Amino acid sequence: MDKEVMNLEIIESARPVYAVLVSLLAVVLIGSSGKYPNLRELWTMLAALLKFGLVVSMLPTILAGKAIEYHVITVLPGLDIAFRVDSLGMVLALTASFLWIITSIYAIGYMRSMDEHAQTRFFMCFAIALSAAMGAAFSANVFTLFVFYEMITVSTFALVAHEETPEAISGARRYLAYLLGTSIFFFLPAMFLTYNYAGTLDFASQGILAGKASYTIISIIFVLYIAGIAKAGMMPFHSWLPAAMVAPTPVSALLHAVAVVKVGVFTIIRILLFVFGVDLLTEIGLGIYLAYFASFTILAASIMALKQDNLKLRLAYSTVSQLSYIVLAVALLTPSGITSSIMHITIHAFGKITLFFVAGAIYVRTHKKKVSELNGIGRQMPFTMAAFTVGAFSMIAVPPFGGFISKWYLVMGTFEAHLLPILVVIVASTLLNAAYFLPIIYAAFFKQPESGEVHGIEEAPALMVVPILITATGVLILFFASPLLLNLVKIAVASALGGGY
Amino acid sequence: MIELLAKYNYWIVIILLTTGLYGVMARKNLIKKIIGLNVFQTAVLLFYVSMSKIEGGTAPILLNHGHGPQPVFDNPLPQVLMLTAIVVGISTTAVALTFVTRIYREYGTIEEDQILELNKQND
Amino acid sequence: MIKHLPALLIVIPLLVAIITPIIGRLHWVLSWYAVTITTFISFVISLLLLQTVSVQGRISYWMSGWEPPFGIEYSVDYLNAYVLIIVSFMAFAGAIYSRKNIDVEIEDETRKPLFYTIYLLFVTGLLGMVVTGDIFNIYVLLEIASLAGYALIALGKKRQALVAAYNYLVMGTVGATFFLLGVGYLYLMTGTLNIADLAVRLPEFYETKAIFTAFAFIVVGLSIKLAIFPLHFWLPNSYGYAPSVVSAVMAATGAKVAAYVLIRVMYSVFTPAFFTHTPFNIQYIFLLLAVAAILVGSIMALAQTDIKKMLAYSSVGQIGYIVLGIALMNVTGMMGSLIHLLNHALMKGALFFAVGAVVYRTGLCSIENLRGLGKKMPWTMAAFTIAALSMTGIPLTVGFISKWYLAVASIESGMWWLVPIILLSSILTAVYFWRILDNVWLKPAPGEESHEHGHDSHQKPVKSNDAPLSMVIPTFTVAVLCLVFGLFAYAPVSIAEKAALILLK
Amino acid sequence: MTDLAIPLFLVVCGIAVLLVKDLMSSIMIFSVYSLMMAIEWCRLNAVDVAITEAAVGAGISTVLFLVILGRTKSVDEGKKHINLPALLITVAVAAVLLYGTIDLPHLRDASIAPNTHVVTPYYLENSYEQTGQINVVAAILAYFRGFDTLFETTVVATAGFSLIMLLRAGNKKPGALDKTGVTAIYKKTPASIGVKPTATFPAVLDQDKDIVKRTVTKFLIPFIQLFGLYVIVHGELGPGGGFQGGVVLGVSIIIYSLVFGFEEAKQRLSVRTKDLLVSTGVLVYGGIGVIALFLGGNYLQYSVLLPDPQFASIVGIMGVEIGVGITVAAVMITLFYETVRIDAND
Repeated sequence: MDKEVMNLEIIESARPVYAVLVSLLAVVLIGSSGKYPNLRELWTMLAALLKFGLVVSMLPTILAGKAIEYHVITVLPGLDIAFRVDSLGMVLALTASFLWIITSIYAIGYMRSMDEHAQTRFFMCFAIALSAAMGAAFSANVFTLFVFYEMITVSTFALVAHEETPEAISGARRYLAYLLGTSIFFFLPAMFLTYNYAGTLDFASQGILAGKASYTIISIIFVLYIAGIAKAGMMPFHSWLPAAMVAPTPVSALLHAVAVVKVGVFTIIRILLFVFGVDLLTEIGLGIYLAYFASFTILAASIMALKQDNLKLRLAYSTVSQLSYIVLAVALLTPSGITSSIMHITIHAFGKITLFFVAGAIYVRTHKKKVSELNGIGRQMPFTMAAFTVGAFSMIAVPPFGGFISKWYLVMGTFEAHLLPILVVIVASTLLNAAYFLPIIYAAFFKQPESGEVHGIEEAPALMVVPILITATGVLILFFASPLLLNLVKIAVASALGGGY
Repeated sequence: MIELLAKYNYWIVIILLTTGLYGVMARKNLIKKIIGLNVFQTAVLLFYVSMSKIEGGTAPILLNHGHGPQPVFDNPLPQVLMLTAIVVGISTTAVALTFVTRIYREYGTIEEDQILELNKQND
Repeated sequence: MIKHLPALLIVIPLLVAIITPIIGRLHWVLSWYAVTITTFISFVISLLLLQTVSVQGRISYWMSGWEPPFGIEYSVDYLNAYVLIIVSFMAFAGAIYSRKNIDVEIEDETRKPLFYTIYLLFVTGLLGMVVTGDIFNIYVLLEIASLAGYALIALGKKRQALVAAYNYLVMGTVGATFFLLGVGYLYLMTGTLNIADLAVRLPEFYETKAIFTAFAFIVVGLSIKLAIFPLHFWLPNSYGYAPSVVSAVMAATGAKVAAYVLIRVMYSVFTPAFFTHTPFNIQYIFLLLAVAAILVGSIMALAQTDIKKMLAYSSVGQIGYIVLGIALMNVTGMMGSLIHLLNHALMKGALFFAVGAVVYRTGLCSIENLRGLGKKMPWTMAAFTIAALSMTGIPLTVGFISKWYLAVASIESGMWWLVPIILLSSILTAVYFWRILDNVWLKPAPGEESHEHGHDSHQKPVKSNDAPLSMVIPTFTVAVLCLVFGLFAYAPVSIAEKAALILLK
Repeated sequence: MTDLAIPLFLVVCGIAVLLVKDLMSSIMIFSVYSLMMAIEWCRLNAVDVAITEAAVGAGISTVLFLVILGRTKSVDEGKKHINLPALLITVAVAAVLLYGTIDLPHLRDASIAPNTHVVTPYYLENSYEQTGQINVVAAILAYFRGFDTLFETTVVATAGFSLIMLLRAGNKKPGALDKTGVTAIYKKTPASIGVKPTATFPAVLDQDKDIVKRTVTKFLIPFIQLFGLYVIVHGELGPGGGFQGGVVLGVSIIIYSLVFGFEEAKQRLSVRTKDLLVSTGVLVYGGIGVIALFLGGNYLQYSVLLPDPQFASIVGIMGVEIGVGITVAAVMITLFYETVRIDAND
């Protein structure tokens, strides 16, 4: 399908390139001012603000129904590095770049409180990862997307291994083996086959594979893609995510709740909608299989989350399960399903980052990692735990928190797709969500601390608490101001469905 | 039979070549291998030189400074090529024997089996 | 003088090589200067040749002024110019690199000028093989490069180097003699030695058994030089025990030139039409050998504990890729092969350079000993990492480009079964490099295990003690080129495409 | 009858060489083999090749083999059981060769391609006109395919350089080897598998005290050298040339040092000078080519050297033959000097 069909006005602009480059430039500056921590952090903050500003500056154009394109270089005929900003990419870019600002503040507080080593390397890799996330969001074709996808893996690898303890290193090993391994052995061949059959790798609104290959071949490509995008955390390639929890909490928060995993599901959405196309997938019926597959991950991961005593691990399994919501939603291939899927990228990001921030704050203040140790912590850290409650409720999808919106659309999607078994899955998993979050909240506020230690209010440093409150507020705003986000998402859905929505 | 005789030198070349090749591969003494290599190479030289000969031809040296009628000459080009090949051959042999000397100095033997044995002990 | 470039390309290094031992008597460093400058000049000439070819097409230079086929012709088209650039550039990088490297690998001062002489003779031979248009001249130049190569390998510090050099000499001479024998058959049937003339006169004899025999011997002879599986036995020990700079330059240039000659013979002396006349399907034999080489090379590389030997076995596998592209007999495949000539030269060059730097600092090259080197030699190890990633075929590195083309070509030829094999070998490559990278970056240096892990050990960071700049710069440059040509692949690809089109016209 | 007998004898020698257990006998048989080969080539009218083979195969290689043998040991200890893989490969090679020979043209046939295709007739017609040579072999060698010969000389020089590099211990102190662990290993290991280093070959180091030998040698050497020079420059007229002449010149020095001892020979021709000569020969050859370049010709195009192209060619060819001769002689001497030097160092 041609771009003309999308009825989008195309604007040539290098702004997406700047949005990617700004943090790469910051990498150089951060690296060269390693001896002056304040200057170094200034660069991070400046880059984060500038990046967000650049992304926002493109928002009006996108909301006006236009797209921004920029061609950087042709590596080989048919393999280009090119950018194309559309509403779907915009959702991810806005979320990631905004949360980078917040996380940067938090990270400064966290790293300094913990007196971490190699902070310069930490902030450098962080900036690279963000660049790559922007690049992925704005990719105009599978190849560019793949390149940035790999770039994220490699740059975050160093962050996961940050502590350099044997545990961190073995976690990092598994991280790399899963992410790099699957992408090379499945994603890359899938891309190769796509190129071979479709003759192009450019995303197009109704996909590029329709009519180009037999159903068998398309199914094979489909399976390769799904297996290759391990960042989406689908079972059986999910275990890198819990393993990555050895990283410092800001990493877990931004990367393993937002940038890395969201790029994973974003890639799946991109590929499903713009490489295969809704019609083709519906025709072959591949969406349903994926939906059931994702359902399994949702339930299994929720059950595993129940068993975790380590707070970050519990959050990690929760993430695995929530990511599959996004995959499930898009796999329904209905307007509401896709809406839910895209919205959940942002909504889950805010919720989950809040939860991770809280986990980090607790660790900084009390050095406690386990759920079973959190009795009465709500009295010691009331603001923090209030924010935790907000995040948890959003996960469970209780109104008036953001999570309700996306789950609402998901439920509508299942009706549209006439898949009632999926509805059962959603209900069951909501109950499971409640089962692993509510006890924490209950214990934090209503149980007595062990061994009768009594604390006054002892919050984490302000540099950490403020970001927590901001993101928690964000969760609320996303509920009340959901139409704003919805406007953007609708454009994406429209382009995916060929304007029929 | 005529066919066989007309290609007599080819058969000789083949026999020498294969003999040399077998020697190179099968003999374990480093010097013996080089001798085999020489036999192998000279077989190819013989092949070339054999093709330079023409029935009734004479050595390619012009009469009367190239003026007037000339006899049938043998083909000089293969001979030239083989001059080069011989020189290359002796150079190779010299370098090979240098290696053998050094190997003997380092290992105290020029039997391939023993050298392999020694290498194994080292590793 | 532009007219004489093809001659100057060979004559300058030849004469400088001959003078080198004389000027080296004053001080050995002078010979280093001579060789470095000369290889650079050769590199410049190669670039000029490419430029000239792009302006006026194929260049033909008549040695001694005799018109071909009477005299020896030197001819340059896109293919020659492309290979020349690879060879001369890697020789130049190797020359810079060698200055410090041979301090530890060839300690003896009096040997150094001769090392440079022979190094330059080696390069001369290779350049000559690429640029000559006369098949017998190829044989003579092949022997120069080979003899020089044997001597260079024998310089290795361990005594196994001598045995390796000896075995290589024996196999190499058998190979060269096979080549000579094949040329004899060709000459006997056609009466000419000029490649262009042969190409004209051969087709009428395609049906004959003699020509098939000629082809068989030439190809087998070259396969020995190229170390195509199963004729690769000489290679692992030779690369493994030679001085590092020699391994690097040989892996980066020697095998490439052998591959070039194979391509020339198969597609310029013979033509694709010949392969329909052969008694059995040569293409399948090549493909099977290529696949076997790719797999066996990768698997054997996995089994090695010595990093140089591991790289050597990896070369066996990579040569398989080159052969694979040649054997596919379509333009895309040929492009894949030609691009891989450049790419493998860069990758393997960088890897061997990096290993040489490690040997320079630590004196050891077992994989075990690489532990914790990431901190001690960050630049060297960064270069190694880039090249290693490239070997596995990550996008934006050169390794990706060649594998991509080979995969596309396999599908084009209807040989889809080759794609999983390429993929499988990528997996194996990733595994055997992972072992090293894991040691380099993630494991503590030997002797530091006793320290407490985590924060304490970071208070006193390991002092970085990288190799000298004259080694790090070439290493890193070559590694960065792996990235540059991975991103700006268009330049080599367009040359390779033109060359491939000429070959398969 | 010799048509059949000599080749047959070659085969017998070739096989015997590899079967004989005693290396000395093997080398001697090989020497005979080379001589027979030379005779066969002479019979085939390839006189230049025959002379070279006689000088190289029967002469230089035999001496070289013997010297090396003296420095190592003289019995092939390997067991003579049949090596099956080697046999299979050999049979395969033989099969391909036989297959290829089926439709090869008959030998001695004037109508085969090498004789009829333009190349060889061109040489025969133009040899004198263009190059002033009546020996067509010399014309092709030094001029038509002069570039090959330049590299042929380079191959010889490469071998010479390699020898010097690998054999000359240089100023390395004896202890230095031990530090690298190389010599130390050598000293330990041979005994462990029951190998005893045999005695080396000291004879060449000392002067021969026999007055007759000394006088005869002193008298003969100028003649040998003169003959060598003659062979070098005579190539234009008849068989011979730089290579063969160079070998003769080299041999004269070798004989000298065999009789008068290495030390005295070194005083006549120092090692440094000889090293220089290895380079000089190639330089002369390559230099003539460069001069041709500057005079507006192609590389090695001798006809531009002087106003009269034919005479210029004769001069050019003579020049390059001298170059070849110098390098070859120097390398021959190198072979001898360097192998002797190791003995001195041992």
